[in-house]
Amino acid sequence: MKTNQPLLRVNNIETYYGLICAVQGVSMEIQPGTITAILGNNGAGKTTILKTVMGLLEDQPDKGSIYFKDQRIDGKDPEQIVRLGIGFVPEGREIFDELTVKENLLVGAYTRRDRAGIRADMERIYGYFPILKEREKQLAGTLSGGQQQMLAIGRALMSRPQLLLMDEPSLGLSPMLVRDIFRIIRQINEEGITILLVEQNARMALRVAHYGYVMENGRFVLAGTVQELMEDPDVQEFYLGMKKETSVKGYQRWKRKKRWR
Amino acid sequence: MDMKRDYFEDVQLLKDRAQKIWFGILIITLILFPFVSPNYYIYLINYIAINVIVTVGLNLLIGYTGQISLGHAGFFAIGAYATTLLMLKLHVPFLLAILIAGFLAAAFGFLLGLPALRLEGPYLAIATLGFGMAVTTIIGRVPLFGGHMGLQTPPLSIGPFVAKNDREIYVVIMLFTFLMTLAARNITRTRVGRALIAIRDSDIAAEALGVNIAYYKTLAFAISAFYTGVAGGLMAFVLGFINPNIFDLLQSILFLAMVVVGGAGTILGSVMGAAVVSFLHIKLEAVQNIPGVGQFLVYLSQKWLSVSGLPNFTFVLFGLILIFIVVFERLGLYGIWLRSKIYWRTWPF
Amino acid sequence: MAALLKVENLTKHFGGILALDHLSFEVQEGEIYSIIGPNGAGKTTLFNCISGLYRPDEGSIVFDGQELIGLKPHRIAEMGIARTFQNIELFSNMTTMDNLMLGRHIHMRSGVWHSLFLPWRKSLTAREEVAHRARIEEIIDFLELQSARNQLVKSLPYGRQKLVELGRALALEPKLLLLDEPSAGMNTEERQDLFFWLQDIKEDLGITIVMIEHNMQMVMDVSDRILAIDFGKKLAEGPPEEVANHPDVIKAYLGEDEDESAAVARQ
Amino acid sequence: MFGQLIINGLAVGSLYALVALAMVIIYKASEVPNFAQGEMAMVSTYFAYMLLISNQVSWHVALLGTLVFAFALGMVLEFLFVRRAKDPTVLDLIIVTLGMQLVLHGLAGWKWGPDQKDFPLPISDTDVVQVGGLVISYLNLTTMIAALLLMGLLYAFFQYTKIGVAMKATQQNWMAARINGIRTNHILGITWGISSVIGAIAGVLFAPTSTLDPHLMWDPLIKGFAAAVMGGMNSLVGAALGGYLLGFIENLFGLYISLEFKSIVAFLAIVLVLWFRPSGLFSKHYERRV
Repeated sequence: MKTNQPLLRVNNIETYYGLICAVQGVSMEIQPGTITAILGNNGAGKTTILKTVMGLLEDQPDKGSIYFKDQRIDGKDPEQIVRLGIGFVPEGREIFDELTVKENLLVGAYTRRDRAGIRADMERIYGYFPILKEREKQLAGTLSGGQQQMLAIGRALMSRPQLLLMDEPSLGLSPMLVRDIFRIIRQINEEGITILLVEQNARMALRVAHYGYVMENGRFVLAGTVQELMEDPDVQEFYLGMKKETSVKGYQRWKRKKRWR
Repeated sequence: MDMKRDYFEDVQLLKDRAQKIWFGILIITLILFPFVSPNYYIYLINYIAINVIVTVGLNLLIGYTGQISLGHAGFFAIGAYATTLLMLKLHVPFLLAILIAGFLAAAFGFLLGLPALRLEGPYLAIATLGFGMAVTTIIGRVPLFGGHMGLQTPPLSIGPFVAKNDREIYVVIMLFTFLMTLAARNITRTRVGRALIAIRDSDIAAEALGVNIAYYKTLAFAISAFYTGVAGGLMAFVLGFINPNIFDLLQSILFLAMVVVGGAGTILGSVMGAAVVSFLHIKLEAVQNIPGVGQFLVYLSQKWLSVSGLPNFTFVLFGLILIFIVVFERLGLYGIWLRSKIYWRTWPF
Repeated sequence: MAALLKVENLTKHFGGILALDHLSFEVQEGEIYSIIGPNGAGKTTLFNCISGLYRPDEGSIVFDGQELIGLKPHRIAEMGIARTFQNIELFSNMTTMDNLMLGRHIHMRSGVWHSLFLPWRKSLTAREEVAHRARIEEIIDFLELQSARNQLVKSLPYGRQKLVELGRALALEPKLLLLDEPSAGMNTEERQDLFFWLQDIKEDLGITIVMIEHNMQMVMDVSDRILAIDFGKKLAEGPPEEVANHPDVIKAYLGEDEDESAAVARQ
Repeated sequence: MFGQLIINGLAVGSLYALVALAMVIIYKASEVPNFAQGEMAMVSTYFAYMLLISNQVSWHVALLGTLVFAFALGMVLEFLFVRRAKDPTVLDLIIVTLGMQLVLHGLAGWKWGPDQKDFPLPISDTDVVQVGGLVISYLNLTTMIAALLLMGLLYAFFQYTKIGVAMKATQQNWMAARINGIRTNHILGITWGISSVIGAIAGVLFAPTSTLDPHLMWDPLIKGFAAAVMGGMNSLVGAALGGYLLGFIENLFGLYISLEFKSIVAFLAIVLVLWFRPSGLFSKHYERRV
């Protein structure tokens, strides 16, 4: 493991939704050039971390700090954060339904002024996803789920980010499409973009990632290289679906304890 | 806090001794008021009491059920005209006339509630606004309603009792206000009231629990129209005459302001909101006579604006109050009252 | 045992997307029936069709011998189907008590006219209010919600809110309880409590439960049978062990090792 | 007769369409039903009046000054009031805009008094052009052309300018616009500015046929709102079509049924349209997901 200067450093952040503490003291470091995956169940707080980093939650994080390349970014607006070089592929695509595919990509390049560069990047994205080229003039809302996901990724790439945050890119896609998307994710990474990925599909995520964090109830409970995580018995049982005896005994002990109370 | 021994204590109107004492003081004050107060203040309190009825009714719709109406001046007009015409043309006795007027307004409320079932938010606001404007247009153009000249109200009489002045009208109005406010409070604390709030907070969950949304939404419209109609009927006697201009869009906005200033979704707030807004409305008609502020405003008018337009200061103030409430204190006066209550509770005695 | 709920050929489109694709299954009286599947597989859409919020394009839903399609949601609730929601749909500005009292709505009769006489102890409204409050106290005791009784639900922690929602559904005294991700957002302790409550609801109260759940451990431990769906279609149905080991389920939901399967195919 | 009816309908419909467009632009961007739209236009019209009468400037300059004033007014109102409401509900937004309506109404009445004024636009309301038996006044002709011109400009703006596309993006998905670097707050301010300008043009074109007083825009406001609602509140094309449709229906009603009650047509139209299509004629209806 190289001890590079981390690209993104999250220090002990706490994020609240109203009174609910969705992220409770999370720290992590993202090394440049890597793919990092955050795994966990629905409602564990994975998405909240990404939204907090992106500045999408008003007045959050409540505590802690976030640094991107030595610049403190917590408290900044998402508009500013994009300009610093962080791209975001939100959960559920969130494309502009009533803009064409091309317009969607152009909005992605909103922060840029270099026309030639924009055109070149657009071609590069059409290279990743040839189907988008075919549908260039079509309204994005008429695309299928998988195509919309591709468009969301492409749009985020148009701002030339150094770090790409991806929230559940495989959500609601067929296994074949999931495989395609992850192939592209790896390709994007190999071309030099650092990726932070949030996934429920643990197998797929661990296949492409270098590092992983496992999240439960707003906290990281495990962290390490993918190799380490794959070997962890809890990860195997809960996230990779390998069968193990369920701990009925534990429940019964609980029941006794409860009755006794 | 004393211990509860019975679930009935949960549903009682007055929960502890302090509340009972305050309630008693309120009733005695209201009874004694006409004996000690000058005429002008009785007029003022009549005006306020009628607005309390409207605000309570409108709050059932806006605050409790979460439906918006910008057309309640329409129901107000229906109530006023129906009462007056029933008494003038058909010689219906007052009590019957005002009840019929109330139910007529409720019927219109029900009708307006039907399209409202399918509308929400801005669509509903604009439909009700259109309703209010349509009512005044029709009233202004039909000869039976006296056109733009309006109608003279007949004397208010219940059997042998004839209310000749504000002091005697006060008795009638106060009885109506008291009973209708109490009734609204009872409604909000039972099955019906809970269903209304449920529709406001989450209509989907309410439906899934067996609340018939269509029924309760139209019901809320009808009840609130009934309240407003009755209030309109009473207002005809306070004013002595009625014409379409009384019931314009600004009147509807004023009603909304009373609900908002008092606090959406509380009966006590409705009373406070109606009182404060009505009081300001009357007082500000002669804003130049208020010491200090009045002189300053006159100076301001001479320097920058115009003296003849000074009465418009009321609108500016009300507008700012509305915005202020949304930005700083959504619960209005009721919210402020709640906070000060908590403050006093912890105040060291 | 008779089938309490019988879903046949249920189909629902949203625009061009097929959310439910000729789905059929039966739920027996007295069982806990879990539905699993990836996000967006159509689980919540299924619930919304059963509880009448959506009108399916095709198919039938028979509950207790009666067709549900075409009925308004409040009629379906009156027939004895209660539900909870994925993203808690509580009446947030009411107390726990009032929320639960709403669960009794269909069991009460008093309307506007009766309400006017609330202050009289003998009035229908007052008698009803008192009687149903007593009933609610039993539910509060059952779910150990005493401390939340008079608090506004929006001030309760997430896990407690989920319980209030469960309690509100129970207050309806339903025959069938639809739970949409009951354990989502709960911590381990709350989840284990929930496990016992679900069993008590089934065994002591005799209520049939259909449940959407993501936590596989919960599903495996508590369910009598499991239905796995993906893209609105049935993948597998049966006892927990069987479904969990079904190859299609592993592929679509638990996540499949692509290279392994490719290797298997090559052999 | 029928041809004349269409002409008259188009003329008055152009006005409604303008108000409706102003309304829809704001509604699309932020779901604010702007009840202050009419008073914003009224105040701008008064501003034009002031320039023309008190300051004696030529009407070209007055018009230009008015447009600048209107743009600033829109941006200032958005910045001072609308933006202040945190996590507003629909009711909150309605109350804020009603509050602004009261403030503007009051200020205009305070400044210029309640008496009615004649608005001296140098385009005649009485001189007419005759084309094949059809009659149209210069003012109506100007209104129609101005409406078409503005629609064209708006179309071009949204289609070809970067800020126009950013505005469309903001309208469609607030969050997604932000994560692509669009400063949505600025966009919103500009939106209010543009909307206010369109309203001001409607006000200036309407004032000569009416009389200038603080109630000037009440009727056009509700008509414009009705047109917008008929069109679906979030479709610019719908708003324009709704405006023309309403103008036409109104004239039809006035001719064949009753001239006296012409002004309640708007209300009936809203109720009828919404009864059959709760989200308007030209808009998709979305089901709330749980």
